[in-house]
Amino acid sequence: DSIVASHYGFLLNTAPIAVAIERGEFEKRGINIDEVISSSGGGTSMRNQIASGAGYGVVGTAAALAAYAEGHDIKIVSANVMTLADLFWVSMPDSGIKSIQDLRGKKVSYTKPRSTSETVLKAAIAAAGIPEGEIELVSLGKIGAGLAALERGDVQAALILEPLYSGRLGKYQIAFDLSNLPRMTQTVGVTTAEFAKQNPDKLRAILEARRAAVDYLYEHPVEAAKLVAKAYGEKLTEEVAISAVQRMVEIDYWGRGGFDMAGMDAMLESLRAQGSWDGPIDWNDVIDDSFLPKDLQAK
Amino acid sequence: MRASSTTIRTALLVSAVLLLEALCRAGVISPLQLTAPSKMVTTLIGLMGEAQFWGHAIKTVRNIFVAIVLAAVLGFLIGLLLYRLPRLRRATEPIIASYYALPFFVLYPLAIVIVGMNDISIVIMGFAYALVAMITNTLSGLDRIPPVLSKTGRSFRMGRLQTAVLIQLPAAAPYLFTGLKLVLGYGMAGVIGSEFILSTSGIGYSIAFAYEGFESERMYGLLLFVILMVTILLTGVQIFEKRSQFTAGASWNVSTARKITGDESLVTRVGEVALVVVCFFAIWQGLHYVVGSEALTSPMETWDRARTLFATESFWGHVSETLRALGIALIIAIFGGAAIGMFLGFNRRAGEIFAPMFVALQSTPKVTLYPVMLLFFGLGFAAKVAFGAIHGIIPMTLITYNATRSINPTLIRTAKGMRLSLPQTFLTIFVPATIPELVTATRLSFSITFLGVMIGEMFASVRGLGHLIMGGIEVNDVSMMISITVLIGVFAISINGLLLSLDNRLHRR
Amino acid sequence: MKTNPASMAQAIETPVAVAVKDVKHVYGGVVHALGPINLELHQGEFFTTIGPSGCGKTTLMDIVAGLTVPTDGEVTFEGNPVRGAVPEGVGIVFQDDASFPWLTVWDNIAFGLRRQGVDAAEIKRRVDYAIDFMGLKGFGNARPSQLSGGMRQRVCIARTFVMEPRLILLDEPFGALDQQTRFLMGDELLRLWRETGATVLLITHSLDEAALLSDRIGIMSARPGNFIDIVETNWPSDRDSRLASGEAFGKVTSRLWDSLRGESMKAMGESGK
Amino acid sequence: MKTNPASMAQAIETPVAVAVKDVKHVYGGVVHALGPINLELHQGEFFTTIGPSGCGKTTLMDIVAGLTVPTDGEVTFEGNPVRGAVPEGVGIVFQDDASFPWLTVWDNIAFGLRRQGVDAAEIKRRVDYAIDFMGLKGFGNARPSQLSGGMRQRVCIARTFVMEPRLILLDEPFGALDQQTRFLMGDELLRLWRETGATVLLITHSLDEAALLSDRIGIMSARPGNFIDIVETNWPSDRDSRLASGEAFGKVTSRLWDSLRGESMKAMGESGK
Ligand SMILES: Nc1ncnc2c1ncn2[C@@H]1O[C@H](COP(=O)(O)OP(=O)(O)OP(=O)(O)O)[C@@H](O)[C@H]1O
Ligand SMILES: Nc1ncnc2c1ncn2[C@@H]1O[C@H](COP(=O)(O)OP(=O)(O)OP(=O)(O)O)[C@@H](O)[C@H]1O
Ligand SMILES: [Mg+2]
Ligand SMILES: [Mg+2]
Repeated sequence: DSIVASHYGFLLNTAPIAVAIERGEFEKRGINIDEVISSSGGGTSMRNQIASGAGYGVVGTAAALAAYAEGHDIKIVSANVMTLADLFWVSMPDSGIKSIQDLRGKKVSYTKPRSTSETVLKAAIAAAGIPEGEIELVSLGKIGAGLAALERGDVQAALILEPLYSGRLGKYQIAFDLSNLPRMTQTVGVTTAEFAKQNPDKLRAILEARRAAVDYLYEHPVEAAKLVAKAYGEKLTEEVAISAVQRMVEIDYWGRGGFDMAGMDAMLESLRAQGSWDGPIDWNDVIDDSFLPKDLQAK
Repeated sequence: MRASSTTIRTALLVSAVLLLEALCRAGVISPLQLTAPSKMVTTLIGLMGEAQFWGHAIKTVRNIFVAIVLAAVLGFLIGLLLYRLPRLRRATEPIIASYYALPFFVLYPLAIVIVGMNDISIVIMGFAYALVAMITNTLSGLDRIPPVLSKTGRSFRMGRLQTAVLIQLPAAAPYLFTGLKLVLGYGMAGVIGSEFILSTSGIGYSIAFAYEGFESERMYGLLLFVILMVTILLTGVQIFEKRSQFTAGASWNVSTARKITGDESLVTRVGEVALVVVCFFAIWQGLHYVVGSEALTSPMETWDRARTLFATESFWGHVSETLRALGIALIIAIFGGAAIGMFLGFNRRAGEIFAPMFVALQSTPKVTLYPVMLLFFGLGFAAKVAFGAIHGIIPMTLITYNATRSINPTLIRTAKGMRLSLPQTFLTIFVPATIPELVTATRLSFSITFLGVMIGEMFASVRGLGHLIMGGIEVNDVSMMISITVLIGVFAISINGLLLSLDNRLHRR
Repeated sequence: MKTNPASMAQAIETPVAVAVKDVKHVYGGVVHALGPINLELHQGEFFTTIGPSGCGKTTLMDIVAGLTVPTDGEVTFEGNPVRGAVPEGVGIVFQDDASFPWLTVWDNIAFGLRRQGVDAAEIKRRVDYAIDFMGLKGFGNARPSQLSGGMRQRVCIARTFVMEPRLILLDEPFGALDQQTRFLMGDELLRLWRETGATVLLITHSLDEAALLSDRIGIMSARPGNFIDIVETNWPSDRDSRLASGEAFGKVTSRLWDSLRGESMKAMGESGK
Repeated sequence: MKTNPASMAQAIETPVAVAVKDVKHVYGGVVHALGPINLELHQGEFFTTIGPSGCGKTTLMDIVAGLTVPTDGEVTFEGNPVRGAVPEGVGIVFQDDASFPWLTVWDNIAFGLRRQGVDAAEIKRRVDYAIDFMGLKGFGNARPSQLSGGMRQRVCIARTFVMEPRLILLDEPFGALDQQTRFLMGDELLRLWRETGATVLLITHSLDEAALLSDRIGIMSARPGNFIDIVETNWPSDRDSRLASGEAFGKVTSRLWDSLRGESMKAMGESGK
């Protein structure tokens, strides 16, 4: 079987998958994961899941909703990251920019129009009471391009996330984070309706395994970080992994799978504000929490 | 009377489109994957009503235009310079030859830092992609100018500049036009591809956006727009070419000997290569000082990263995955291309009908094929092999086709005179006679196939070097991106160097 | 060594090798290139065709060889009709360099024999002899690119002669050579012809060459080609290029020149209009 | 029309146009291609060089033209040294097709005049005249690819002659043509030469052509080239190809042939070893 996991091997949103594999959680439950299909996130991950026929995929909430809207027969079966606390903007250490208010009249980068980064950046600015237009928003495509522009002085704050930040400790200072926003469900787990029908037990086992891995991450962050570094191999050093995982544990980054409907609504709301979604939604048709461990299902 | 090849070609294309339409309408192909052609047209018409669309389109067209004009002009001038300085040319030849194997998308952050965050960086990507096609074609054009024309220029007491403008330029024109067509294809691929992967505006971005946002109809409408744009631009160049009448005279059809610079001693050759290597590192270090580590890590930093990277076992897993995909794609591209090319060359009629299609494919930005590839090959290994093979098979086919067509007809008559059977003629005449060109084709096809595999891996893959680079771009692990790029570069240049020396040896005989 | 018919009188007594009957050729339904033409070549005869450029000489040769099927008329070789395939026993040397650049001189010469399945010892014997005979000794392992144009043409001639053809067709075989070398090559050709006793049909542009080598010379008109004159030389069969200093030679060339001058004028005038 | 010196005696009285003094050329420090050689061409003289392939004829011509700087020795044209640049007043026709495929016949012929800044009316007059004279009427708007090899060569000759050069260098100008057409082109060349009174240095492989056209014929040895014989013809200046039927012509060719035979044998033997 295979699993689609956006940014697997690069970012920490799919760290539970790595821990689960390393600790044999899948095998324990009779599932043989021979491939974790990573990708650059967004709609690509969702597309990849549909194209590969993988049973379970970890993708951005917005992408899952877009695929659903287009008519693809998918179900959201778990909530994976329910906080925005891993996203923050940094400035150069000597710039004196330490809050969102310091950015009035300055330039801030985000990745792509209609991406999560744009959505939340706008929401954060609005929540800080800064009128639209006072901060110039620049879309630079990739996080790396934003950081490069920051160093060059073309923007005064740029988006960063973990473990990139841990890998660059001391290089930048945090300009602002998103703690003034409500919790939103960033990342969800999806499956195709077909797979859900044919292999409900497998799906249950996968979700259980993931849950066990999340528990382990919270209980033994250092050991778990080492496992993540091992699974990500050449892409993540142990040192950085430990620092990053510890931060993530602090911000209660990984969800165990259960849904936070307020977080889903908040995400949908911001998508509406951005123009990526219109009309109502029938969550019951999109979400199926029946494959989650019993204690995580909605009553 | 038999129908003309153009008629047949058109009929074939039309029926292919109609077949597609029928399959879509009948539901054999799901609308979630491929949109019916008629729907593409209506979507595109709808799109054309949006102001936003034209904002993107104009931006892209302008970027393409600037990129190809710059690439054409500078490519010509650099080609001229290298022609005049044969030692520089020889030292840089392997680099130029393997240029197209390098995934230079990794240099995008570098471009941003150097020129700032604007369209110029996109233009630079298109320019960088197209430039070398112009350089190589300028060189082949200049190489093939009969020396007697330059002598004629001197006999009219013309200066260097006059000779360059009034004789060398028009005499090389047929090749320059070939170069221009390639520049067009590569320039578009570079601009649209960069927009697709990296940018935040333009048609390429719109396609990526629609792709990610699951707006299939919109995406196919935009793809149709790109195809129309390619067709219009290509036709434009072709009309210009016909008008200008810069076509070679009958006397030039005889292929002139390749210009091979004399055999210098091994010491000078090594010296030249060393000089190029030193320059390379000097420029690298210099750029690093200017732009900083987030855009370009220094050679030392990169080396440190490379050492740890190369020490991990899983890294070599990626390497072997890429090599395996490359190997299979190369086998398909080389043998498939050679077989198709020979068949088309052998069968005049089929050649007349299908060869122009390959020429057109050559200049289509293959990124546009990606969604279609996904449809046919799914995700992962098969898709990237297919992507590599599709890139490589086109030049292989075209060069083999031309080589087969230009086999000395006397040799074929000789075969008939010796009462050889068709298979005998094929094995004892056609194959050996085209081998030097087949090696050239293999060399070019190697680079392009490699690039195809890399791009395939960057889009959708689980493993492989392209996948690592893509991840590197995502999290800005510059030192890793650069280490892998350098590794790929060294590999591509070595293979190319080998093929090049084989190529030169075969062409010398 | 066989003696060749030295005069037309003798020639008539020997059997007919090639008969061209009312042959006419029109390319693509438009370009009337040749004929209708009639010609008989006798066994062991050395016949040369001259004529202005584009008059149809190569077309005629291709038809005799079976490489081109004529629009009208018929060709027979040793009594059997020739149509669309080169008959066994016919060897051709083309005007253009037809050596295979990817083979050594030795392999080039052995090429045809190998395709015919001649056994290795016999191939070796014949090829070694041909290399010797054609002055290519020491070049067996060389490739054509290492040879001069004249030597390459000798390779092609050798390649044809080792097959021991009974009819040899040569289309401007010395076109690439300078005139002096042509004369010397002509001597070698005569030597070969005497040794093998083959029938030869030679095409050339050079009046001197035609006059020197042939038993009979057919002069063709401008397109559509047809014989306007056939000149007999009555040379002895053991002739060579020293003939050129003699008086008889001057007479033959004068006659050829007179016959051709008018035709050439016509052809020039046509292309100059 | 100017009368040309018909004999060597006369030639000596006319001034020297080209002087080649102890010229020697070695390519790349290795291939000794030519000389040391000495030669004087008199104004209005028609001088032809023949010699085996590769003997250095083209090298000599390139040196006289100023296209190649000799390793040793000196060349003067009208008393001024020639070094590394083509002097004004020298016109060259190359052996290879040198027509510009991207220009029409008319523009090809006008090319040199335009570079010299001759005024438009004069260009038109001269080019139209040349087109007429060279039998290219009606082809002014054609491109070289639409012409036969012979016509293309006529374009190149016209392009050189419209410049009214005082010294004309021709390297195998008729190499691409058949022998009959060569004779006719030779007649045209003689006509042009008579009209312009230019000095001509012609290179050819054809003994007949050399014998027919020239006041003097220099026969070169095999490489490194040097004159082994210089033959005077004493032809009248209003000669044409009808000369070829005469007896005197035979004598000249015989002498040329004898001189060359030995050299050719040498060259052949060399390449045949
Ligand atoms: N495949 C063809 N299609 C149409 N016309 C042709 C073809 N081949 C030859 N011709 C024409 O037929 C005529 C005779 O051609 P051919 O090659 O037999 O002449 P030739 O006497 O051999 O000339 P040359 O002395 O130049 O070799 C020429 O006018 C030529 O242009
Ligand atoms: N650029 C060069 N480098 C080295 N050798 C050369 C070069 N050009 C000519 N040669 C050699 O110099 C000799 C004389 O050459 P050249 O071209 O002058 O001969 P040619 O008499 O004109 O011959 P042909 O009759 O075949 O035209 C030849 O042996 C040739 O191989
Ligand atoms: Mg012919
Ligand atoms: Mg020469």
